[in-house]
Amino acid sequence: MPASCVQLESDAYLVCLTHALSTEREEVMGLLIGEVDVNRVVHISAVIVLRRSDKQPDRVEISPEQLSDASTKAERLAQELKRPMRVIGWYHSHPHITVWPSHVDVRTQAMYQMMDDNFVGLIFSVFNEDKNTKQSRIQVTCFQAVQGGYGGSEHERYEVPLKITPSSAIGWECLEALVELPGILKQEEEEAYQNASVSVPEEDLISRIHNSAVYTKSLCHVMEVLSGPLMTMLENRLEINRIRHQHLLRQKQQLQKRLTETT
Amino acid sequence: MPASCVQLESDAYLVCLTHALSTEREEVMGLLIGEVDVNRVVHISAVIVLRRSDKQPDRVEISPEQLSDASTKAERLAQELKRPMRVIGWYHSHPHITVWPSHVDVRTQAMYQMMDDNFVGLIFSVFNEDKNTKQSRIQVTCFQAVQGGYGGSEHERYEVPLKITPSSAIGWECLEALVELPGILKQEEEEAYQNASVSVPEEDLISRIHNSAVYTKSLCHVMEVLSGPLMTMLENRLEINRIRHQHLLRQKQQLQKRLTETT
Amino acid sequence: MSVFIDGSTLSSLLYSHSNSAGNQEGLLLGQVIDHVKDHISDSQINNSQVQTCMYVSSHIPWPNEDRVYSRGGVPIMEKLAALLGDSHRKEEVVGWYSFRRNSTLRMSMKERTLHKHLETRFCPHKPDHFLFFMCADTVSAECTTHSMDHFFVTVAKASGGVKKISMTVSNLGDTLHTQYKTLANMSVTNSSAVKSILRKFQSQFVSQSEQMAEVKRIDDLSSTLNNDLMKLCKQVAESEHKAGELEMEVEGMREELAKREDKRREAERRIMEAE
Amino acid sequence: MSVFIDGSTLSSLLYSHSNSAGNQEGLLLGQVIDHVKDHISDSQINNSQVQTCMYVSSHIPWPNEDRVYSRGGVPIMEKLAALLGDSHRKEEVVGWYSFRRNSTLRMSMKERTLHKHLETRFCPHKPDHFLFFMCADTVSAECTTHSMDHFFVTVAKASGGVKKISMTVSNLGDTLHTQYKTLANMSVTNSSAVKSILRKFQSQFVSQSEQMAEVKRIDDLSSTLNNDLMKLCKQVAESEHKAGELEMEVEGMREELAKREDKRREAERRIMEAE
Ligand SMILES: [Zn+2]
Repeated sequence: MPASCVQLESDAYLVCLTHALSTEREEVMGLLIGEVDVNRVVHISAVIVLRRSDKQPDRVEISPEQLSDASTKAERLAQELKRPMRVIGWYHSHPHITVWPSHVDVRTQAMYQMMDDNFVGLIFSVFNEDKNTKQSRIQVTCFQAVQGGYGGSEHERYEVPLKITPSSAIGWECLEALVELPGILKQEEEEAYQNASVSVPEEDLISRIHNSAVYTKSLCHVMEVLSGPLMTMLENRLEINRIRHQHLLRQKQQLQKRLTETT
Repeated sequence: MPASCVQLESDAYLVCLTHALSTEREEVMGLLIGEVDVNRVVHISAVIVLRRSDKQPDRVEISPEQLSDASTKAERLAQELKRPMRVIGWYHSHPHITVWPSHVDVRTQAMYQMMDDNFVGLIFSVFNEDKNTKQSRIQVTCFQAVQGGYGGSEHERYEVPLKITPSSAIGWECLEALVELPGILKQEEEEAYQNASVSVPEEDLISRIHNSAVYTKSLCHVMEVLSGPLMTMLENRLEINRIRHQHLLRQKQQLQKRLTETT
Repeated sequence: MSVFIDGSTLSSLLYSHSNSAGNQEGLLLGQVIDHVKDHISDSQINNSQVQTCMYVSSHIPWPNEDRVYSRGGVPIMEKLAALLGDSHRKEEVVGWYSFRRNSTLRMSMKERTLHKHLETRFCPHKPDHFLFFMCADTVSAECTTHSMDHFFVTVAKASGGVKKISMTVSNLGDTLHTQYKTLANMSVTNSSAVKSILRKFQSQFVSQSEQMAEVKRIDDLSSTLNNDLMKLCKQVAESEHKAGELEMEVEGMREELAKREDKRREAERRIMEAE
Repeated sequence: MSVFIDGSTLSSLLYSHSNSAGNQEGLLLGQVIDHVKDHISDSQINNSQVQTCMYVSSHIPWPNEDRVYSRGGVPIMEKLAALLGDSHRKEEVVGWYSFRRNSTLRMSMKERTLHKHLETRFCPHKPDHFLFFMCADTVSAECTTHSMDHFFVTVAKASGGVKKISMTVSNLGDTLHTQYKTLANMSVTNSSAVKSILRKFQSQFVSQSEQMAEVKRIDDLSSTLNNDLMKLCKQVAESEHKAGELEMEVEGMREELAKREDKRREAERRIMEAE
């Protein structure tokens, strides 16, 4: 039985979208953490950003290790929140292309559904600007896979209703996932640097300096494009909350007054 | 009156070719130093490698400053060698394209001939590999410009006979020109780095580190692709000369013996 | 003229809208930089061009319950000042934004009026440089796909003509690690002179633990930045929690008042019936 | 299998030919590296591929006046050993070369014989890895254009089949300086926390003279290398001059001997006539 509906909390949406907008040259991906209620409504409240283990720009695939790590994280979260949390879906980006899942995406989705028939897929279509109208479009769609019509072997896309639900605060798990992004990219760069350096002889100082310059440039890029803006975004979030708190206090006082009057 | 023939000394050919093979992505250029004899034979014996003042991959142009500096160098060389040396031509490369001069090349040549009607042009066609036959071709052609037929305003190419003449040694001026190549590229990189850094605020450490990494990477590249191989080439040249000297000494002894016998 | 915005700034802006029930409006903060691009033309004439770059780095949402402008689109300056007043920001107000749901992407008369007033207040010397970011959120028939269509515009002071501005979302681009050297450098290992020089310079570039010194330095800077991000993250989580709790408290008080109002009305109705 | 050669190495090789009157032959020195490329296929099966790279870094020309092989193409090993004997080189013999003028680019029977013998001597364990570099120098009808056509081949031990090998000339590629940052980093100048961190790290990256420390270090390394190039250049100039003078001296002695021979023949002729 497929999921009847997906409710994506807005702070989880924020994490997915920030990740999707982090690069226009590659598809990025992650896992979705949440619960399923008795009506088969999937509630997504947290995100696990995944590293790209095998860098092929147009392919996304979750390794068994990544799935296992994510399950461990979900279990920890379940204990913390005293709620039955689990890995309930995946998301990935489609930079410069349509929001609709490819055949590979549907096949991948079908595979995950074998383990869990409530498992859902989200696709974020980003970096789509119409050069003529200068109008940009960001889309998100929710899908599952079903058996092809007339008993066909090929799987087909099944669209799932999606609702992005407001929340009163950005949760800790989502904030943590956001600031983990630069760290993930740093790890990827470290691995690439170390893999390359293994085959460079110690005496070849020029190649070692070259590789350290490539590494330095990449980390500067991550700091400039991701760490810095995230810092600014969080500082702005503090400011927004300060204004909001001030505003809410004023409202509380007014409401308090009126409550006193009506007693 | 155009030049009747050009004699390019083989060590000058070595410098031009080394410069032409230094990059397949841009046209490089330089000036030719030499003499003209009474029969209008142009003898080229030295080369001045030029910096690319304005980086446009498919355009080569000598600035007035570069021409002036080159004339000064030619005068110095004339005094050292006690011979009437002057700037007598220019060369440039055609990576991945035909050896024949373009319309722009012919026009440029025509302009130089207004100053000196013995001024000649050399073009080195490099980086031409036939992917099917895996056969490579390096060509050099010599040309001047003449007025178009029937009094036309457009200039036409005039091909000049070219002879690459052996010499008993690689001259100091040519060796010096070779080892100046990495220095020229270093200067270009320094200028690019300084121009970029002027507009980066002091407080923006990340961009400053980024730019220094770009500079570092570029200098490593020059050291790896040019300085290192030139070092190896010169060390090999010492070895070749050692073998040659040893061999010549043996010949001298044999000849000495025979001369003694015939006295 | 171009608009530049970081991916995380844009997603934060779009989240702000997704997280509110109705429409959303607010101010855009950032910087305007005029870049002089020297263009050497074919005729070697120095033809300077000024390129204006609008960097949007933050936003401040307007409270839904307490409007900052009149019904006709005239802003209430003291309310706007209050939003900005306590801020220790280095950023300027470079524009404003409006999110709507299932609505057209056209500027209304009220929005034009509001834009003109805001522009006069925040960008008097360069009226054509004040931005308006318009975004419409539409949902497909079966609610399976959500679309956010958006663009930046400026309004010409004289003609009132609306002009769309090109937008670039700064991002990482290529992260495929193709620039690393993986092979030994033959020209280095062949030349004894080169090897000798490199041995001399080893200690300047390589630390005692055989790690490249610059890699260690950039790692430290990057780690410090990421650690500070984590600290800031905790502060934000606290402030989110505090504001969230206060919001729920206020919501509870509203409900209490509503209940009392209902009871009062019910009581009045009974009295009316009794009379 | 691929051949890699630096631009300066290739031009030195071609110069060697241009500088000799007749045909030119010699040995190629360098290194053979087998790179194991792990290729993860779509079926996730680890399919290791070995890619052989032949680096040509130097050459040793054979003296024209003193052949190092017999008329039938059999090398004289002691002469080859003498060419290599005193060398303190790290490089191996990876092949040999042959330049010809206005001639076909086909391997002669003698060249095949010579190749087989050289291969057996220098590359016994990997016969298919021994290179032959063939280059033909042709001149156009009016002598206005010179062409150097060239390629690398190997010869299969079993079949004797000649196989052409792809050749890459290492070079600088793109030097257009497009990677430098020329604009201020907005996310840095906007965040007070980021600015604070950067101020702390300033001294680790920037020297007291306000120059970037790593730039200073790489400048020093590069300058030292270029200075050593200049020193080596002077040594080579001296050795070129010494060898050049000796060559002219030897040439003078040959001419003297030739003159004496002519005189002797003339004298003999007169005597014959007189008798
Ligand atoms: Zn996809």
